[in-house]
Amino acid sequence: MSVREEFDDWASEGRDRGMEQRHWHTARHVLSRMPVEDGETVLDLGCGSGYAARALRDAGGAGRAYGLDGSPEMAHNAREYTDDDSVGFLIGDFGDLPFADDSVDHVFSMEAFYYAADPVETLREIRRILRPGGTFYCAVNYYEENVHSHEWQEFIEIEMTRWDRSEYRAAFREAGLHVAEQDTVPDRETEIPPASEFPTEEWDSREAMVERYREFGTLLTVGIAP
Amino acid sequence: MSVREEFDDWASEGRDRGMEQRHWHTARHVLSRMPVEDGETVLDLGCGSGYAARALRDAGGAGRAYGLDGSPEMAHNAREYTDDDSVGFLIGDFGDLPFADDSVDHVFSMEAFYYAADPVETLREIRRILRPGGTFYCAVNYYEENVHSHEWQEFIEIEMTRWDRSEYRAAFREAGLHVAEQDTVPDRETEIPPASEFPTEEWDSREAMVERYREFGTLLTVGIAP
Amino acid sequence: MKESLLDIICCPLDKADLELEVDEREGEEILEGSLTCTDCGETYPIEDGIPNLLPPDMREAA
Amino acid sequence: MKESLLDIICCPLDKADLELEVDEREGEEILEGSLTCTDCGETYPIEDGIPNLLPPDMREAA
Ligand SMILES: Nc1ncnc2c1ncn2[C@@H]1O[C@H](CSCC[C@H](N)C(=O)O)[C@@H](O)[C@H]1O
Ligand SMILES: Nc1ncnc2c1ncn2[C@@H]1O[C@H](CSCC[C@H](N)C(=O)O)[C@@H](O)[C@H]1O
Repeated sequence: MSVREEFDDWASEGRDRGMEQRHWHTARHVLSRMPVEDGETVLDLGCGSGYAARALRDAGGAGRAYGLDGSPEMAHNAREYTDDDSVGFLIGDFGDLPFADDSVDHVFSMEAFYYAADPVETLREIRRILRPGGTFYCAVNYYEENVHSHEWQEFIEIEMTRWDRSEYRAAFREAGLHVAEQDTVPDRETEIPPASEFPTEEWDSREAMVERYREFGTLLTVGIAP
Repeated sequence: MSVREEFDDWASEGRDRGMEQRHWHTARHVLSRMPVEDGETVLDLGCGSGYAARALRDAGGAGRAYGLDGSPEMAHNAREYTDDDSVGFLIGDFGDLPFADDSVDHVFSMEAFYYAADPVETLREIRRILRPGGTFYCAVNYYEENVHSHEWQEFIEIEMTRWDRSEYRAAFREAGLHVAEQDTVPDRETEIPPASEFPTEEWDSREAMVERYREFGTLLTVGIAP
Repeated sequence: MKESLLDIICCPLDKADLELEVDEREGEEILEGSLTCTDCGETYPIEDGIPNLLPPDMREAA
Repeated sequence: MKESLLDIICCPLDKADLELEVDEREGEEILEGSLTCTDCGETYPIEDGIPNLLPPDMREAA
């Protein structure tokens, strides 16, 4: 199945908004760390509902914010959710970014990067489009140390890359990005029921659920173009 | 009064350990974000009790960790607190760093940077000693937006620099560092008494105390040498 | 899309500049049209205000 | 201090290499000695295992 087929379905079922809600718990902390200056151009890769572009304009002071997605339905939905003239959406693929060299100040991506068919090539593309000193904020919940995420591959036909923390750092460097930071950002908002309610449909034990959200949370790797 | 006189007194009164305890609440989160690879050389500027060098060796995998302080008593205390052969301490001043060009992989500093007599010159020195791609993690509780910190200058005779968030970013750039991140790291550990116990000796209201610790916390600015 | 997007986008394949052709506008917003690569000549559609810059082999009929 | 520190330290004033003179050692640790700048000739003391690399005008008697 292609990215387009898979995620067009998700978008038409309204899962774009559901993801926004869940991902916002950690994404908002990640976005607030980005050193965006007034007037800068920011790009969200795999934008889904497009919340990051909206947020970077509203709170972050970005001059222009774009979201790129491989699913036309996602991009169309995202466009409906805002009437900010300085927010725009594009259809495109992580493997061949349609942006000129040095044209973007900051790139953000949440729960999308690991769908890239060739993730190191995508990092090279990101490095190419970033201006010197521009940042790439790469946030993923699906990563090796987060054992609770491993089964996600079973539910999706697109091949997902499952790197561990050090593989992320190594791949950034291989693509010519400096690694500025690595962190796990906890989700403190997802409600965790009292122990007596476990097992739930999704979780065997409260400990496992606490580990997934409060401890493993979202893996953030920040790269900088030299 | 000189840095030496002021902080030698602090050290002999045991305030180095007191600061370690309080600062650890946020410093440990800052340290854990640093992308330190096995065998790398890290430096703590204004090391006080030297906890950061110890932590970066223990948890961070640093090959060698050094702490520099302008107060001989601080450096002597710090040396007593560890017997790790790969941790070392030096006496030196922020204005004239005694390190060769490109000799250090990562620099950390907690609650110390703003004592530099010429902070932009110190940033230039940090850029000089960092290898390309090396990071500077600069953490301060004393900064413009943290209104609760403004009065601290009254208690100390050394002139302190009180920049706001954007002044930190601008100064990093002026010194030739790329800005990778800016964040406020909350202190979730300092105990905040119930509302009925306010005013306390230090705090008029519970709201003010919550704002100081849970919201303003520690301002972190991360720079990267190009 | 706005015309200002042209400052930064390019052909996904060879990264050359794109030439805009507008079929329908609504104020500043370009609703329908196309973008043609000034180097390879490949054409990318703009539909419902959104440029489709997928490499041609990944693009299917809408 | 360990001798390995010499790899990275330099004279705070002119950033030239330093030459080590050891007065007292304890295993790998240099407890007392001095560091002399190979360029300007300024000398920096090592006391109780800690090199004092303050610029000379900031250094006072211990
Ligand atoms: N190769 C690729 N190129 C472009 N977009 C892709 C892609 N692979 C996956 N995507 C997009 O990445 C998104 C992942 S879902 C995450 C959406 C959003 N960032 C959020 O946090 O909610 C989907 O919208 C999907 O269409
Ligand atoms: N100009 C300067 N050069 C070197 N050290 C300085 C300095 N100004 C202040 N310091 C040192 O910076 C320290 C500030 S107190 C903070 C100590 C430690 N980082 C902690 O988090 O607890 C003191 O130990 C003081 O001696």
